[in-house]
Amino acid sequence: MTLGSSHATRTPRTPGADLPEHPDSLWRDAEPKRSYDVVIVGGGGHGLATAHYLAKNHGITNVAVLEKGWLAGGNMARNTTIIRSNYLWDESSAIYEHALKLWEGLEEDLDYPILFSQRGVLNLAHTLQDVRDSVRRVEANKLNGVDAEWLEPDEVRKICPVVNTSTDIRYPVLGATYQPRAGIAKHDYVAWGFARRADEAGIDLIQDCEVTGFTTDGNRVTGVQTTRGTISAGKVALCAAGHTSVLTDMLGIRVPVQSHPLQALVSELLEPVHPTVVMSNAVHVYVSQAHKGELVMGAGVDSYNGYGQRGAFHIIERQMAAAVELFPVFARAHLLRTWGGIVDVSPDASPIVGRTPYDNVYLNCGWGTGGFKATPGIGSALAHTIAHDEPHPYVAPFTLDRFVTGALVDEHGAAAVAH
Amino acid sequence: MAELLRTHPLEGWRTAFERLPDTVRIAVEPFVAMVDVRLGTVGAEASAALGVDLPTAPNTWVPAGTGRAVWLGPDEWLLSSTTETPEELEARVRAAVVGLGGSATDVSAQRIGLRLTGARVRDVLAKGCSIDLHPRVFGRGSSAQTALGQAGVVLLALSDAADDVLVLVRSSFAGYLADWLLDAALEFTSTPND
Amino acid sequence: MTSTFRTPEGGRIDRATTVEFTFDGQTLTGHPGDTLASALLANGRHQVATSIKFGRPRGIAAAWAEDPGGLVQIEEPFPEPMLLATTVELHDGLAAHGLPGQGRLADVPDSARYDAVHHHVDVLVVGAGPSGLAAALTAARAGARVALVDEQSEAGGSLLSGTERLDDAPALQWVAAAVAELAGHPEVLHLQRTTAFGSYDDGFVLALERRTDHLGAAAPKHVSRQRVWRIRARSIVVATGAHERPVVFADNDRPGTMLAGAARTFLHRYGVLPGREAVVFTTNDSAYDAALDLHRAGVHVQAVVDARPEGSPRREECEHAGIRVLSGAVVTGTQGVERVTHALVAPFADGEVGASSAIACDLLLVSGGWNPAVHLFSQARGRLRYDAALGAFLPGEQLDGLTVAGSAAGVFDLAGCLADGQRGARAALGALAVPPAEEDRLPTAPEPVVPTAPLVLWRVPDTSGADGSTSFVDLQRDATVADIARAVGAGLRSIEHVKRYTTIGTAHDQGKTSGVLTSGITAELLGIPVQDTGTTTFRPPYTPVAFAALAGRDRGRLFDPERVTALHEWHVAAGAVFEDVGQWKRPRHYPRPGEDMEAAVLRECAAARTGVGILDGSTLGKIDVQGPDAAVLLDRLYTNLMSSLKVGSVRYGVMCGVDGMVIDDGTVLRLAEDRFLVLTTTGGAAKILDWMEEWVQTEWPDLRVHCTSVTEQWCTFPVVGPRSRDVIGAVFPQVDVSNEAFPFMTWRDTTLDGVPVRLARISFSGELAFEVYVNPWYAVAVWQRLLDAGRPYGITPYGTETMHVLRAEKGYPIIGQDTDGTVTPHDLGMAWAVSKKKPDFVGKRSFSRPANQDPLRKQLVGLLPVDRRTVLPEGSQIVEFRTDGQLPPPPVPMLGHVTSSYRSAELARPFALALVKGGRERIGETVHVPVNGTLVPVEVTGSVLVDPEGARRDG
Amino acid sequence: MQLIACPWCGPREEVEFHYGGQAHVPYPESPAELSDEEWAHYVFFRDNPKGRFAERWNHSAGCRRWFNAIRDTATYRFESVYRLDEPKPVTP
Repeated sequence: MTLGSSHATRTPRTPGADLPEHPDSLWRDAEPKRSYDVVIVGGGGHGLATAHYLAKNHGITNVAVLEKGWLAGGNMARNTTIIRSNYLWDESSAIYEHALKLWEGLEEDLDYPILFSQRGVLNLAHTLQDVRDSVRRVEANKLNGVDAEWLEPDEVRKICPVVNTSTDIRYPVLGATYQPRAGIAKHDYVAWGFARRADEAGIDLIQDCEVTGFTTDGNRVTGVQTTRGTISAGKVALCAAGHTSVLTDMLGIRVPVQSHPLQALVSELLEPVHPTVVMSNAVHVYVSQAHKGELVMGAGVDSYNGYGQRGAFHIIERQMAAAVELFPVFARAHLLRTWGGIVDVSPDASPIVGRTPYDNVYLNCGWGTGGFKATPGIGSALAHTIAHDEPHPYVAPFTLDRFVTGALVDEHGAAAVAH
Repeated sequence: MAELLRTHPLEGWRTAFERLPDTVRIAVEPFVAMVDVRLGTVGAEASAALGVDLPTAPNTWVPAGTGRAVWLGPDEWLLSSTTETPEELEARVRAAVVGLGGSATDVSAQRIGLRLTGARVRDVLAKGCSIDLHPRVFGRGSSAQTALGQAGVVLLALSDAADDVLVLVRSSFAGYLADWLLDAALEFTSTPND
Repeated sequence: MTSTFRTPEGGRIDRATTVEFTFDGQTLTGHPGDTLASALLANGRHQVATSIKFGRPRGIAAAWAEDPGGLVQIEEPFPEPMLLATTVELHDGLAAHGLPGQGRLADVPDSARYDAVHHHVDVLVVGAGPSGLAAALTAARAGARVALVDEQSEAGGSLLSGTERLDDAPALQWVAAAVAELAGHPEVLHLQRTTAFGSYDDGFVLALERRTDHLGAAAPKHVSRQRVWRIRARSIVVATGAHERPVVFADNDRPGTMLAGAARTFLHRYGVLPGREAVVFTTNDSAYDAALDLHRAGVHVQAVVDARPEGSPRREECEHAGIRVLSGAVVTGTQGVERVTHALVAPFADGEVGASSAIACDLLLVSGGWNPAVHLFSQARGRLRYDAALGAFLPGEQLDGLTVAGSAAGVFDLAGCLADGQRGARAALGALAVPPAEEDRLPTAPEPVVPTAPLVLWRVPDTSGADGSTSFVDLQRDATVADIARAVGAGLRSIEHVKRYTTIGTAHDQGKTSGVLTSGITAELLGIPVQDTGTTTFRPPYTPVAFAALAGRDRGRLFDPERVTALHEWHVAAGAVFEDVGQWKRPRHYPRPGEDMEAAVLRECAAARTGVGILDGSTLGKIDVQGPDAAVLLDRLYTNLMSSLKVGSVRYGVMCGVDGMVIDDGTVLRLAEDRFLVLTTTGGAAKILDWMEEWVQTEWPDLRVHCTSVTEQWCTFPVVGPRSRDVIGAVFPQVDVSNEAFPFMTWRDTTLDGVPVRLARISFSGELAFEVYVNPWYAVAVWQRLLDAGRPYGITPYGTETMHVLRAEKGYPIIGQDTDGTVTPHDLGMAWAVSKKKPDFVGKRSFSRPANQDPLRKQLVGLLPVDRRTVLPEGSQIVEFRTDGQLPPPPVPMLGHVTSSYRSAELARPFALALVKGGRERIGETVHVPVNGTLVPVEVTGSVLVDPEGARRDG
Repeated sequence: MQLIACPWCGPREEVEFHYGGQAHVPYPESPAELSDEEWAHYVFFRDNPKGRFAERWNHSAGCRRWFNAIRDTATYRFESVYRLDEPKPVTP
C-alpha cells in the first residue's frame, strides 16, 4: 500500500478517546514536619477537599494531609462517580445540594478539567411503593429547591432509549425520578485537582504515612503518631471513611459505623448508547457510560463487615443479571475489571460529622455510598467547622448525639435511594 | 361425604414434563401429609412415641412408616406419611412429642414434591445447586436444605447414583422451579422446544 | 486474496476444508483451526486497526490474549464488541472489522443461551500445557476428582507452538496420549476453550467455557453459547504459563512488529509465515528458536539482534544456518507505514546506544523475556516477589490450597515444567492426604541447553528525537514512555498513580504486556529498585467476560421467582390485573370489559360495602407458634398483651424494632393455651419468622416455644360485606354464624365435605367479614363454593387496590406504605395497642427517647381535599396553608406527606391518609398540598372516615 | 465467595447465610433502667474492628440456626465457628 492511501484510510480519533491531559505538575511528595495547625487524617477526596477549603476559605495553610497509602487511592479511586442531590430529607438534600452547587463551579475553582458532566440521573421505580417513594422524594426536592421531576415510562425511554420499558419484564419500569443537574465526573481528576490546589497553597500531602496512635492531654489530642514519626497537631480531622473505626478505636471514641465491601465494575470502551445515569433499587443496578465509553456499574454492598477492598462474586453475577434485564443490549458487553471499596455505613445511612469528646478532634464519616458526590460540600463545611470550631449549619444535623436522642436523619428507614 | 376436588399447582406443567427425555424425568409427587416436628432431645422415649428413630445426623433422611423422616435442623424434622391425613398425622405426632417439650405443625401444603430421575439429573441440579451431589457424597439417605436456582429446596437422595432425587419446594415457588428445571433440562432434550 | 503466507504443510489446521470470512468488508479464506488473526496473517494482512488516540496503524503483535494490537468488532453471526483477533476462532460466515478503540453493541437483544454449572473437585489444574498436563495426570492417576481447564481450543499449551520432542517423538503425541488417558478417568473433567478468569476464597475458581462460538451459524440453539463453571476445588494447581514481554523502542507499534514466541505459534500451530524478511530483537535465548524455525520455514532472517554483549551460546547454530547475529546491539526504531519496512539497529553497550543503521524487513520479532502469568495467584491474594535475574514478578509465597507450577512459577525449560507440574500435583494431593499412584511416569525431555542470563531491558533509549513519544508501552491506550516520564515529572511516585495518569493497563488487555514494563520504566525514571515500585493489583477477570454469560439463566421469567397462590390460574382466567408485592403476583383489580381501574375499584368497593366481596388474601404471612411459653414470646415481641387472649379469640397486634419503630402488624389467633397462629403482612412473612427465630435462638433459648412458617399451608379468603354472613352461613350450614354465637374477633373450626376449614371474624375493611382458611389443595374448590353461594348477593372478587381503599377509609395503616421505618405506634394513633402493663417488650425503651417526646412528630391523619374532586398523588408533600395560594421561594418547610390516597365510593369524594407534623393537633385545620404547580387546600381530619364507631364490623 | 462451615450442615456457600453483625451483645437485663446513652449504645453502636471479629451468622437457606464465628475482617478468613451454647473461643 502507498503512503497516500494510508492517510486516506486513517480513521478519525474515536470520540471520547482524548481525555484532557493531566498537568505537568501535581504535588510535592512532602516530608512530614514536626508540627501543624491542622492535621487531616486521610488523603482521600474528603481530606483533600477539606485541605483545599481550609486554605481557600479560611487562609489556614499550615496543614498536613496524612495518607497511609497513595493519595486518593481508597474509595475516591473506586467509586462510580455519580453526583446528585435528590435526597429525601431536608438535612440530606441541603448538604448534597450545597455540594452540587460547588461541583458546578469546581472546574474553574480547581482550574482542573474534572469533566463534570451533568447528564442527569434517573432513579427507576418498579413497584407501586417505589412510585410513592419516588413522588414523595421528587415533591420534597422541589420544595427544597432541588431540581427533580417524575417521569412516566415513555419519558424515561426518551431520555435513555436502551432501558427496557416493556411491560412484560419481571419488574416493569413504572416510571422514574429525574434530576437533570445530576451527573458524573472523573474521580482521579477531582482528587488530583484538590491535591494540586492544596499543594499550591503550601499544604503538605504526605503519603505512605499511616497513623498508628494519638498523643492526648486530657480532652485534647496533642500529637498524631505515624509510621513516619509523631506529628504534633493543633486540630485533627478524621477523614478516613471505611477506616474511621480503626482511628476512633485508638482514641477510645465509639462511632456507630460498620465497614462493608462495596464492589464496582467496568466494561470495555463502547460507542455511546447510554446518555444518562440510571439507578434502580428494585432490580438493583446503577450504571453510567463514562467519558471514554466504558460502562461503569456499581453492585450491592456485601452484607458482612470487611476491610478487604473486595467482595463476593455472586454479587457481581446478580448485578449482571439485573443489567441485562434492564438493558438487553448490554448482553455482549464485556466485564473488564472488578474492584471493591470499603464503605462506612451508619445506622440511618446518613453521615456523622462534627465535634467529638476531644475538643480539637473533628469527625467525618458514615457517608456510606454517598461520599464522592458530597466531596466539595463536606470539604467546605468541614473546613468551616474546623476553622470556626463550631458545626457548619449543613453538618449540624449530623451529630453523633442523634443516636442518643433518636433524632435520626433516616435515609435508610425512609427507603431513599442508595449510592 | 364426597371429598372436595383437589388441584395441584403444577397441573399446567404436566405436558411439558412428559416431553422430557428418559435422562431427565420430572414427576409431580402426589400430595402427602407432612408435619414439621420440633424436639429438643431425641431419645428412646421419642422413638417409642413416634415409632421412628428421628435421624440425628445432619443432612440425612430415613424411612418412617409409609413416609420419611428428614433432618431439618438440630431440633427439627420433617415427617411424612402416605396413609394418614394431614390432620391425623399432626394429631398423632403432636400427641407424641408435646409431652417431651416438642411441637408438631401440619405443613402438608407448605411444599410440593418433584421427583427427578435419570442419568442427567445431577447435571440439571448442578446448574443451580451449589452443594456437591457426587454419589460418593450424596448417596441414598442424604438430604440437604439449600437453594436450587433462586428457590429454597429440600433435596432427598433416593438412590446411590444421584439419578433419583426428590425435590421439595415451597408451593408458591413451584411454578418458578418447574420453569427453571425445564429450562435447565433443555440441552438434554433431543427436540428443543425453546 | 490467496493465502500467500500459508506454509505448504504442517500446523494444526484442517487444510482440506476452506472457510470463508469477511474482514473490513473484504472476503477472505482460511481453515478450521485458524484464529481470525492467523487467517489474516495467512492472507498477508498485519494491520488490523488504527489506534484509539493517534490513529496509528496497529497489527497483530501476539498470538493470544496478551495481544495489544488486534482488536476487532464482530458483526456476524452476532455483533460483539471488542474481541482480540488472536482469540476468535475462524468459522464460515464470520464477519468482523478492526476497531479504533470503541466497540459497538448490537441493537437487538441477544437470543443466545448462557448458563452456569457448579462443580466440585479435589484438584483443579488451570492450564493444559506441559506442566498442567503433567499435574492433571498425576492427580488423575492418584484417583482424585480432577478438573483440567485450558483457554485454548486444544491441549498442549506452548507445545502447540514448537517442535519439542518427548520420549523421542513429537511432543504432541505425548499430549494426545495424555488427553486420552485423562478421558479414561471417570472422575476427570477436561475442558478446553475454558478460561479460568477469577480465583476467590476457599478454592473457588470461576471459568468461562466458550461452547459454541467456534461453530458460527451451526451453533445449536438449545445449548448455552457460553457457560460459567463455578468450581470449588480443595486444591488448585495454577499452570497458566508465561507471557512474552516486549522491549520498548521508538515506533514499536508498527504492524509487522511481533513477539518472537508468537511468530513460532503462527508458524507451527497455524502454518502461517508472519513475514518473509525478519529481524529478531532479543534480550534472552528463547527468541533464537523463532529465528531458526522461521529460517527453516523459508523466511529470510536478516539478523538476530541480541542486546547482550556476550550474545548467546546459540549464536553458532544461527551462524551455521547463515543467520547474522549482532550481539551488543538493539533495535532503536522502525520505518514503514502500515507495515514495518526497516528495523533501525544500533550498537548498545553500558546503556549507551550508538549510531543506527536500517535493516530491511517486513517482520520485526521482539523478545524482552517472559512474565509468568501470576494473575490467579495474585487474585487469591498471593504476594509477588520481583526476580531481578528474570526481570519478572513471581509468586512470592506458598498459599494454602494453591500451587503455581511451570513457567507460571518461573520454570522455563520443558523437562523442568513437566517435573514442576508433577510436583505441584503431588503437593496438592499431599495436602489432601491422597497418596500418588505407583505408576506416575513423566516423559523424558531432551537435556535443556544451559541458557545465558537474559538481560533485563525495559526500553531502548529513544534516539529518534521523539523523546519517547512514539515509544509505546500500552498500545491499546496509545500510552508511551513520554507519558510515564510526564507522570513522574508531575510528582507521582506510586505505580497506581502512574497507571491512572497514563491510563496504562486499563484497556482491553488489562496490561498483560504493559504492566511490568511500566513498573520497570517508572522505577528507572525514579531511580529506585523495581521491587519498590511493585505492580498494580491484578483484578478479575483475567480476560473479559460477557455480561450475559455472568447473568446466565437468571433472565426473563427466571430473573426473579414469581410467587403465586393456589388460585393464580383462576385469577388469570378472571382477567385480573396483577401487582408485584415483593415476589408475589397479587390481583390488583378485576376489570370488566370497558372498565378502567378506577371504575373497577369503585365497583368492587361498592360491592364490599353494600353486598359482599371476596379477596384472595393467601399471601399473608402465617406463623404457627407453639409451646408452653408461646404467649411469653408474643408478649415480648408485640407492643400489646397477647397472653391475655382467650382460646378461640383473635387480637390485632403491632411489632416494633428495638428502635421503637413499627416493623409489622397483623392479627393473632389463639388456637390453644400453648398455640397461636400469627398473621403477618405479605411482605413481612419471612422477616417476622426470622425475627422470632433470632430472638428465641440468640436471646431467649430458655423459652419453650417453636415457630413454624405455615404461610403456604393455609389459603385465606376474606369474605367481606353486609351479606357475608349469608354466604358463610350457606356454605357452612353447621356453623352458627350469628353475632352472638360467632362474635367479632373470634374464630371457629369447621369442615366442608370433610375438609377442615377455619373461619375467623376479622375485618380489614370495617365491614362485617369472615376470613376462610383452608388447605391450598382445596383452595379452588372452596373459593368456587363461596362464589356459588354468593351469586345471589352479587359476590364480587376484589383485588389489592379495593382492599387498600376499604382499609384506608377505616384508617387502617399499611406497614411500609403509611409507615416508612421512622414511625412509632403512637405516631399511628395506636397508643391503645401499646401495653402499659408489660414491664418491657422489644422497642419499649426507645419510646422514651427525647425525639419520641417531640410534639411535632409526624402523626397519621386523614386528609379531605376541599374541592371534593382532587385525588392527591400518593407521596405528595404537605405545606402550611398559604393565604395567597402561592408557594414561597425554597426551601419551603414541609409538614409531612400523603401516604395513601383514593377516590371513595362510600364518601363520594377523594380522601387520603398522611403523616403530618403534630397532625392530631391540626385536625380541623386546612393545609396545602402542591399538585402539579397548584396548591390544593385539604382539611386535616381524623384517620377513620367510615363507620368510626365500628357498628358494621361488629354487627 | 466464602465457604462457611455451618456447625450443623457443614461447609456451604456464603450465599446460604445471613450476616448478623457483632456477637455477644446481649439484650439488656432491664432496659428501663438504662440511660438514653446506654440504650443507644445497645441499639446502634457495634464494634467495627479491622481484624479478628466475633460475629453472628445464620444459615438462612439451610437449617436456619444462628451461630457465632471468629472471622478476620481484613482477610475475611473464618478462624472458627461455634454454637450459641458454646463459649467464645479463647484466641491468642
